Amino acid sequence: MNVMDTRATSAMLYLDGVHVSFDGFHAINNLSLTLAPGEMRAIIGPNGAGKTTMMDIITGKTKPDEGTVLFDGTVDLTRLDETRIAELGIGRKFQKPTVFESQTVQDNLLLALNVDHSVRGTLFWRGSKAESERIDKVLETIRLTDARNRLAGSLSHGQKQWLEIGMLLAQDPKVLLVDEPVAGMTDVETHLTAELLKEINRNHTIMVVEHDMTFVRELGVKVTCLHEGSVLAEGSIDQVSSNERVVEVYLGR
Amino acid sequence: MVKARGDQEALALLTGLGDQPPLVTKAAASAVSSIQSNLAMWSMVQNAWYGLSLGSVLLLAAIGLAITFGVMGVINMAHGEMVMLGAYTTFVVQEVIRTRYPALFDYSLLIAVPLAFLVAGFIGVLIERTIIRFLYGRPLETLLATWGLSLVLQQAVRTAFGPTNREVGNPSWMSGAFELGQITITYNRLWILCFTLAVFAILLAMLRYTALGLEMRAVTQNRRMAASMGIATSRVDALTFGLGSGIAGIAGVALSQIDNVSPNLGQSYIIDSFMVVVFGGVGNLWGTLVGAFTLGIANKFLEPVAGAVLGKIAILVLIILFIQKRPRGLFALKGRAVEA
Amino acid sequence: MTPHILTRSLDRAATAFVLLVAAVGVLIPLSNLLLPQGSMFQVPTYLVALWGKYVCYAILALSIDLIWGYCGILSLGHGAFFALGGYAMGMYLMRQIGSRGVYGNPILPDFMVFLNWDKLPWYWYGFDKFAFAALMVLVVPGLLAFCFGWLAFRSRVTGVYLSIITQAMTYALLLAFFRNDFGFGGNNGLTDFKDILGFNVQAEGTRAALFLLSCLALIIAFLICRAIVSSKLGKVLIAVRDAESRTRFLGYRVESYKLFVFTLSACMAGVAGALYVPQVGIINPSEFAPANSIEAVIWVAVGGRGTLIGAALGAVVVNYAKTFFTSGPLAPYWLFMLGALFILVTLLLPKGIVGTFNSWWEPRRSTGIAADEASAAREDGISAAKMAE
Amino acid sequence: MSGWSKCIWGARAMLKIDNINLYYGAAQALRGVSLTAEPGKVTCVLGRNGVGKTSLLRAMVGQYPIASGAINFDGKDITALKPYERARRGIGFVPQGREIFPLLTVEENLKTGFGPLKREDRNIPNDVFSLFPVLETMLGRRGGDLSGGQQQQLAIGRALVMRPKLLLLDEPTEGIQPSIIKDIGRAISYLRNLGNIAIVLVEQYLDFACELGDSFAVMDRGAVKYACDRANLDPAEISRQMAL
Repeated sequence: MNVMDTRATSAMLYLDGVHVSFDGFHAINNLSLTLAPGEMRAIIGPNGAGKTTMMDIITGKTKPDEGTVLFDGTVDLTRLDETRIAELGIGRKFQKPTVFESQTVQDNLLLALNVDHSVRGTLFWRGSKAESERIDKVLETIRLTDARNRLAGSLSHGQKQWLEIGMLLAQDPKVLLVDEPVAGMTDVETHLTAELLKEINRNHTIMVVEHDMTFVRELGVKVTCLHEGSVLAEGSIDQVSSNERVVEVYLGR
Repeated sequence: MVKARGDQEALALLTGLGDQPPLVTKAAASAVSSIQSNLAMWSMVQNAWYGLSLGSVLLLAAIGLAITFGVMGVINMAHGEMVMLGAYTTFVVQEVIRTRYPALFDYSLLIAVPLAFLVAGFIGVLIERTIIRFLYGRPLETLLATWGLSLVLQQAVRTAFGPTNREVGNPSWMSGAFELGQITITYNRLWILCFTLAVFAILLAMLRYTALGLEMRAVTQNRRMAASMGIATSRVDALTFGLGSGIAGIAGVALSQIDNVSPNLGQSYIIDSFMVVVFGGVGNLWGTLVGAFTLGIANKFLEPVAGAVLGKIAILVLIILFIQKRPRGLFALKGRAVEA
Repeated sequence: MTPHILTRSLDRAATAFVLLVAAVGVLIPLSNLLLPQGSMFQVPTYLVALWGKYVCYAILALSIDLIWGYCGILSLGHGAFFALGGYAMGMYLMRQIGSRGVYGNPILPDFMVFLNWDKLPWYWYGFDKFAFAALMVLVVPGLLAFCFGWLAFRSRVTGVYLSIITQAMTYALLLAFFRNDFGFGGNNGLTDFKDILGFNVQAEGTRAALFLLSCLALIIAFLICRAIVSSKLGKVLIAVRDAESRTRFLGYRVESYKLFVFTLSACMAGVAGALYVPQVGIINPSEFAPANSIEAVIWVAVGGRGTLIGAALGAVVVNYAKTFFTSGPLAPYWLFMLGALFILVTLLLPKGIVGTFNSWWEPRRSTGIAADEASAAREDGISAAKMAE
Repeated sequence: MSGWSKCIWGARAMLKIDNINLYYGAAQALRGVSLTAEPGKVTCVLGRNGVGKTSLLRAMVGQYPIASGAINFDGKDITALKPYERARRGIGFVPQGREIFPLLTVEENLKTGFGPLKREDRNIPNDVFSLFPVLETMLGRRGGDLSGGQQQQLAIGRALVMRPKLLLLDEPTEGIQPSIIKDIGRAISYLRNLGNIAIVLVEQYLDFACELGDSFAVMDRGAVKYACDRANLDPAEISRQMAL
């Protein structure tokens, strides 16, 4: 077994040589990235660098033209659809908070719980104590206990972001993909979100895309900067933010 | 010698020869087979012609929809009624000419075409301003509202002109037929084919070379940015919808020459039109062209095998299956330009 | 079904609805049969049949609301499932005529004799047995819906595309059933029924029983729908309606959910059709007309999509109006009114009667202004979603 | 006449934004922002991603309705005007991400700016091609097929075709190679030096902004939190304000 293989099999997420193009435009260009189990990784990069497309590929929404995408070292994600990938344990928070607006906060979490998702299972479902305890716990974590019976559509922007993170917690996936969790949040909310993600990271692998450098700095994790569909720089926040090219294309001089 | 005639009669003659010397029988047999392959060839040509003719009718009915549905994304269930209004415009024009200026009868269609465009186009603009503009982005609601509208329009025409078929005459240059080899080509079908292609070409040129065409394309590609370039998007929407409806009106003029002019005229085309646009690929005029002729020809080649109605059913089923495979149609636009 | 589903699904409004339908189902036939003719409270037989028809339409409306209101699937071909159920029942009724037909053939229905058919086509076998026919009432529409849905939902045909192909489906069936050699009576359809289960279909008692049965079927259909929408399955359906892709990313197999409700809904429509046929005495291909299916959708829109009671109510209200206007001097204007109804409901009353009533009533009923806030915020949410890139 | 109409003229006009608030649903994107832009001057709006810079521009062009406050342009209140009416009064917009019409050719993209013009002025100003020669060589190409840098030049050229009195540029250097950034910088200073056009430049790229700007506003969390003009410009202070 060569080095490459061990790297692939020991990784939680392993992307190698991934290409995607839309109508001649290379959205992802020879992208290679590995995420170790239990790691939290911050992804930065200018708009259009391919951050969201990369998440689309990992979650099965977009199929790459070529390249390898492995989960847990063995599962080839390019062959699976969104549902199957979610079942395997990859959860995703979207850039624009996407919650079920016409249902209550509590029901949003209930839908996200990783219990029986079959038609029959949901038809004959009756709430168990364990389930409601888990929902209570998540509600507490995301500070929405008092809002549990409100419609998700009536929450503030920041609360929706948290609810979506809460849904990820309820889903309890092995890997969390979190797209711009603090966009539109106040300073205090941003800080709390960083704390929350660090807390979650204790027993989950996380990939977080964010522009807010203060937030990224606060997370204090390894940073990858994408540019034009491939990795431009990787390392600690200080290494990356002092990289010539990163400064040029992203941080600004 | 008989072989050279090569038609159905000759075939009957040869197969009916009965007891003849072996040589003659053999010659006759070879003649028969050659005539048969000849006939098969001609029947192919005939079917292809029928297919082209049907395709041109489908294209004519669908071309306006390619604008309103394909370009604007409006599900206009009243599209068929715009066609119907065009046909009734032709009827009214002919009535006026018959009673007042009988000598002009041969020009009736030339007069009816611009009038039908204006009538249907005006009603289209009216519909867009009063109903559709409140429903952008809610396709299912648009569908229901325009369906209601189609009922109203049908009933209005029924009230005004009566429920029965109205007589629309063919001008002399639209009547009759000529022979081409073994097949008969009627003038009205030929003219409709030419007319359809002309409408298609004019529409394409209009979209490509006029200022309004440019504005329409800009609005459909990026409405928000188009507004920021000073394009009055709501005016363009109304005119685009009017254009699509006007073209449906023109289609009505042509269809009045081959179909019964009744309040239900539009109903019989609406499903076919949607099928053509969806099959060809939404948002692509060339797709609509290819879709219409493909469906027309496929239909006419299926007909002899399966019968007219079963042929049509088979086509519907095939399209339903096709949409499953390629939900965006034959010539789907791809990539970021479309997703954006 | 386990009782907890039943108890969960019966809130106050639902209980009231069930009791109302039950009361109507009992009282109308009783008044028809027991009170003397001409009495003020006696319901004439023709009205029993008419209201029986409305009840069948209400079941059809429920079936459409289940998929459209709760799962966002707008079927413009649900009339096809209704008609298929009707044909299954019609075939049973034809076989019951026996040798009493015009041509007196004990096996072949009249139209087959007329077309010089010498034996019964294979697909007519078994329809002389009520149990078999009743089974087919469920199986035929269900199977068609299952196959159709399996193809469509798996390849993610959604929105208007799905609506257009469901319409094409019913249109294709319309063309097929018009054909004489298809073996279902062609243009004329199936009619001249005599008996159902040995009772004369024309008899007052039979009509009353059919009415009662229709009400019972409505109640059962309503309870099934209630059970579904108030279970966790119902929450998943609404999730699919509001954010299909998000639901997928949570690990739900969206196509299975759609397929389940679509098939169930088709079976319900089939039952509605089967009850409809003996009460109106005829089934013909025009039931497959796309216009019928679209009209049924507007019943739901008028009553309030996403509210089951609204759907049933909408069917009755619109059809009552139809009967009222088409039988009076206003008959020529009925289509104007129906058309205007389509337009005005979509433009001005998008929530329908019951939906509008609910959103007007609920804030007043619940304490505080939470619901008002919620509905305002929901609208905000929609505009924000539109604006967000 | 044609010589006159084939250049960019603009006309002196001033933009005044007064205490505007903007919400996306429940999220407040702008909190009491005020700003002015004068002809012949470049007003820079600086700040990190997501602080409301783009929302501010979109509020100016009318794409997002503001909840309160007023926008005054050329002496008139335009708060209630639709986006296309604002464009017709002379607001040219170069949006973030360029928003080129992907299926239109370069020439057609430029021509979409003809709408507000009188018939005799419907031509592409020579200045557009002298500022961005690459556009002239690519007139027949589809906008969507151009590289990012070329698209950015096209987006600016397209706005100039309208002969704007006010030019709004949203991060014109984002994701663009340095050589083209220089071209764009030259173009902006050329336009400023015409003296008639007011320019609002939204940027993250501080050096670029400092080089061109006449006045500066730093935004954070939807509000202007620091402002200065060229006379008392201190790049280090702006940088500090941006990073906080």
